[in-house]
Amino acid sequence: METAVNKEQRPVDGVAEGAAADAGDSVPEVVTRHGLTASEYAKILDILGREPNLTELGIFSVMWSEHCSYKSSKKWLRCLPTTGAKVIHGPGENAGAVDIGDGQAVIFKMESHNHPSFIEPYQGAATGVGGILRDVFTMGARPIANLNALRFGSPEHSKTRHLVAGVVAGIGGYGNCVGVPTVGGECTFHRGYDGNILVNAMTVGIAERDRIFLSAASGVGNPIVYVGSKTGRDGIHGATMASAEFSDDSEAKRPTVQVGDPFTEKLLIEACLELMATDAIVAIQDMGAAGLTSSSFEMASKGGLGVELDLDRVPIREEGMSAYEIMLSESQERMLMVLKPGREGVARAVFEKWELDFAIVGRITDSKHMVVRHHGEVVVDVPIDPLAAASPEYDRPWLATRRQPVVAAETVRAVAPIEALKTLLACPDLASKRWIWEQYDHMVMGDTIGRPGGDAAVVRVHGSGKAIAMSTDCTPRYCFADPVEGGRQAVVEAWRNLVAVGAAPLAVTDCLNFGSPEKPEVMGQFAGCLQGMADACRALEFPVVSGNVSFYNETNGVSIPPTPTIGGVGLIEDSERRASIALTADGEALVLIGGDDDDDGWLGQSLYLREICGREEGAPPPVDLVHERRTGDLVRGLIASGEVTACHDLSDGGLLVAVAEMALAGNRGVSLTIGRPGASNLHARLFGESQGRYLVAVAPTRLTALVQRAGRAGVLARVIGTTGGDRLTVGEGQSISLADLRELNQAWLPNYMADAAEAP
Amino acid sequence: MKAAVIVFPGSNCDRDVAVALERVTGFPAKMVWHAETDLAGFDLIVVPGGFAYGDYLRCGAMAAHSPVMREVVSRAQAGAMVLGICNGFQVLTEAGLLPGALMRNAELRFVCRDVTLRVETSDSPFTRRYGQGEVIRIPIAHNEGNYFADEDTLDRLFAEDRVAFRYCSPAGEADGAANPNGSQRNIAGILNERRNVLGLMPHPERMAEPALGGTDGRGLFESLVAALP
Amino acid sequence: VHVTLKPGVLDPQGKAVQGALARLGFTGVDGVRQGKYLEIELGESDPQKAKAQVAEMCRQLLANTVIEDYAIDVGD
Amino acid sequence: VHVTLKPGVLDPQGKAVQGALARLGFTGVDGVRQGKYLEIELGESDPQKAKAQVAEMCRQLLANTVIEDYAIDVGD
Ligand SMILES: Nc1ncnc2c1ncn2[C@@H]1O[C@H](COP(=O)(O)OP(=O)(O)O)[C@@H](O)[C@H]1O
Ligand SMILES: [Mg+2]
Repeated sequence: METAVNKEQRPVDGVAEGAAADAGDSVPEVVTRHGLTASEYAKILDILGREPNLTELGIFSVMWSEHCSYKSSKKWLRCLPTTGAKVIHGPGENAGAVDIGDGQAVIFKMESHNHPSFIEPYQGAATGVGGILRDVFTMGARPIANLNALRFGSPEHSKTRHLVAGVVAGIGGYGNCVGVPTVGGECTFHRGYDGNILVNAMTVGIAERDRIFLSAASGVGNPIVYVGSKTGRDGIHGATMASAEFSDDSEAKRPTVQVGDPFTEKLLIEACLELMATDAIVAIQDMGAAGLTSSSFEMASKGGLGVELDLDRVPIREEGMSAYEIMLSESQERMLMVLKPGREGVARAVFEKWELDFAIVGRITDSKHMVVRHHGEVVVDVPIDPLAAASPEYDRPWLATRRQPVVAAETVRAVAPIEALKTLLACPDLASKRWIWEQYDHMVMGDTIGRPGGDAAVVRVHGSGKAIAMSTDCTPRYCFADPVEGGRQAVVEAWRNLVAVGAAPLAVTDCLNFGSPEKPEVMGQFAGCLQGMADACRALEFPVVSGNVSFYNETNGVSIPPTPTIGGVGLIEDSERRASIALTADGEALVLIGGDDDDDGWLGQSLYLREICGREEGAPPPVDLVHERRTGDLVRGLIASGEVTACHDLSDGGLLVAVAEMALAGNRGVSLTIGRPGASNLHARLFGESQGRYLVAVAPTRLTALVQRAGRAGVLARVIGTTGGDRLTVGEGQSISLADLRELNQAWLPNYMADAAEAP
Repeated sequence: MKAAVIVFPGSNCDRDVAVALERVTGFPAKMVWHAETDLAGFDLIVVPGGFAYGDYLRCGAMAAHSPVMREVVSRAQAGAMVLGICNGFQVLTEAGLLPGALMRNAELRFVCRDVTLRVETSDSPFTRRYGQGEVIRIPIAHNEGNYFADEDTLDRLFAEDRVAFRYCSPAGEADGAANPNGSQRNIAGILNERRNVLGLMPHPERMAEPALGGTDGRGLFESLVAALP
Repeated sequence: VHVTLKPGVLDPQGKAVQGALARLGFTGVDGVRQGKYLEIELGESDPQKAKAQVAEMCRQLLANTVIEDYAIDVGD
Repeated sequence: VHVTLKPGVLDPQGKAVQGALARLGFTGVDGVRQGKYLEIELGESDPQKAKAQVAEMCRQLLANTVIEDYAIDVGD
């Protein structure tokens, strides 16, 4: 995949491109069909000094597609903080790399496969997992975990079941087979995704710090080697498809669907890591979107060199493939490498052992041109730097989202707490996602110590006492109501989930899913979310080290809710010192850390408001970054010093939902001491979604010390209940058994999916 | 104890089982690539979990025809212990070392979770450290764990005390509700006639240290240490 | 009913089977494609109608028409 | 090559397909059995020999004769 921010790329004038601007110019139809505008075509003529041939046109088209060029997003991506003391490689490489001590680095990235998954859910999701795995092991990391953030349409929509079944089976089918545990993610439903689901896949890997592999080629004359699967006519123009808006005739685009081969991917991982242990590789790049074109182009461009390819040597799966097809094929499970001279034999032996194709397909030159031969003729000759430098960049017009009024608790209907809780725990967004994660092998590799179902997943760094914590988060309804607050909140929620298991948050990857950047409202959402993310990342020293932008998530002109998914990664120095959400003992105090008495009950945009009152409105809860950090640092300290026996952050559904989740996870009841009848705005205090709060369980003997420690840190700590029994009790006489709650929480998704009609 | 772990293209629990073996028994295992044909000297051969050859065609089918499997069969005939876990169990049935076949889960979904098992016999080198009838908790992770054999074979397996583990409720009932995959008579693991070959779908190597959620899998490896020189 | 991958769609299983046959010493295998084969018993006695019914089943469920083709034979 | 489950062997996939068809409103489906269908391209031009070769492939790899039957058609 391409890079998020390429600082080398000189911004071109900020002309907004669009139908209006181009209407007057006439360009050949083939140019329009390649998604290029008249001004972009003029640049091509300028660069080449002649008309491009079809293959060259295809190359420009994919390289300048939104997907590869980030032409609409670059300007805004620049505002994200991307550096930090521990950052080894930020955006611009295949994945981000962060130091975790002991000479090791954690390498991770998230990527979308939204459009392909909507068209063919199983293969779309599966190849999404395959692609993100390659981004990570290309850098020399052994993948240790996968996560997936899924957004489906309304459960009532006729396609939703089929999409859930296919996507989950596809993610499992691929991840299980390659033997990388799928340890976490999220899955929510909203009609805003009815015609355009989101499938965001994240991979985390571990590498030796001094053995990280990059894609910049060097060494004129060095051989370029192709390894992996053969090239077929898969996904030709997937990169431009991924950047084109959906419409009802997208059925016609179907032939571009690719089929994943996880078995080959597994072999490719092992073979690449085996070869990486030698000194044969100069540079390596996976063939992702735009296949051979972008991988070879990128290697040469980053190395400031040229490249020569001979397509007659490319392993081909189908007869009669044209140069155009070979250059643009998106067949999966392929890699391109530059080897040191004379090391071809070593490399060939490794790949032959793993029964993978291996072919020397070209060499590095000093021509600064990409020259491609096919059947003995030069079929492509494009200068590399001008193509990269002229890569379009747009300062698209944007319109700030109008703020919504704050919803006062008094105006929101109060429902008996237990009744409301029952509705919430069984609603699609809060219902247990066990049905999903049980289809994922989340334990393979033998290091998963924090399984799905908690705040962040925790996987040990193999053979060490350290562990990596991971979480994906975003609350699209907040982003829709207020992109800036929503952008902040997505980052702080990921940060909180890491803190809640006892990890020191390190850095984030993101996957920015939005509608069409050609619409000012959508650009406004994008700009707002990025500003919010940037604020939060800066305040929390939580830099963005990799990511991906997915625009044009719309159907028939309607955009999805803005969804900047954040993938947070943290480090646990001592894997014994961590926390889980499960209550572990009776008679402990449940303490609410953070927040304040005035600010507990933020109901605007809450799930309570939506699920109980049917209202999707109001300003989302504001994020106080200073308070957030202070509270999180306190909680992390409490976990590290073994002060607390369980911890959970508060998010969707608020306080009572979090209490219930802790009780269910530990199979241990709780009696709340807040919630006496007559308490004012009890519904707001129990279900409000004010930010910056955690629940911890603490032994009675340690309670005083904990409250004092919180006081010293300037953070409020309030006892809200005690653990014990097998019921959840709110005030007198209002209670429910854990067994009933569990049934409500567990049953929704399996029951929903039981009606699926799927061909096995 | 000299243990070998066979590695096929697509195996992915090879490292996990080697780690557990060494952690529990103190003996390191040797990883053996499927193209090798000499297993002389090993008294325990483990066919690990994973997706050998992608589980394409039928799980375990292509691996069962690897060169190394001929050697595994002959070592088994010579009395060496052979342990097939998950995909390894599928390979052993395909290779004819164990009767029956593993079909698609009844629910047609991959399932990864802890299950409870009843130790049906402690009279084997793999299970002697468990109590007869003991209920243990071990994870499963498979798409094709639905054990099938014809009625005669099933009767024989029970008559000869060759059913090693059955899926059961936490209270020890081997009933339909406790059956995660549709296996006939809740069978989770079986022995060969000579009792030196065990195939099971659950992953004992994933429950061999407290940090992973439990230690109920250790008994299997401890039994082997006790049984082997 | 035969459900097969459309020409040009990658068939990882077929590819792997081909490799396995070669390893077993079968020479001269130029290609393997794997598909599904379904036998459906219908109450419907009119072959025409039965075929139409099954075609509808294929479109809705049995075949993934994004990547697969299907062919129907009506027996007795 | 058609590889089908032996009569008497439970077919979870066929059963699930049958259930799914019923949920989709197809009535009158009395049974579904799912098998595999393999197309093998051989260099061998003698149909007799080709068939013998494929039968051998079935015995050794393509079918698990504990639970499956196979049938071979030689095309051109
Ligand atoms: N698609 C999924 N894949 C794997 N795990 C999931 C998925 N969706 C949800 N989960 C798991 O379910 C649990 C609850 O998710 P979520 O409600 O998003 O947590 P939080 O509110 O802490 O962010 C988490 O452990 C998460 O990893
Ligand atoms: Mg959380």
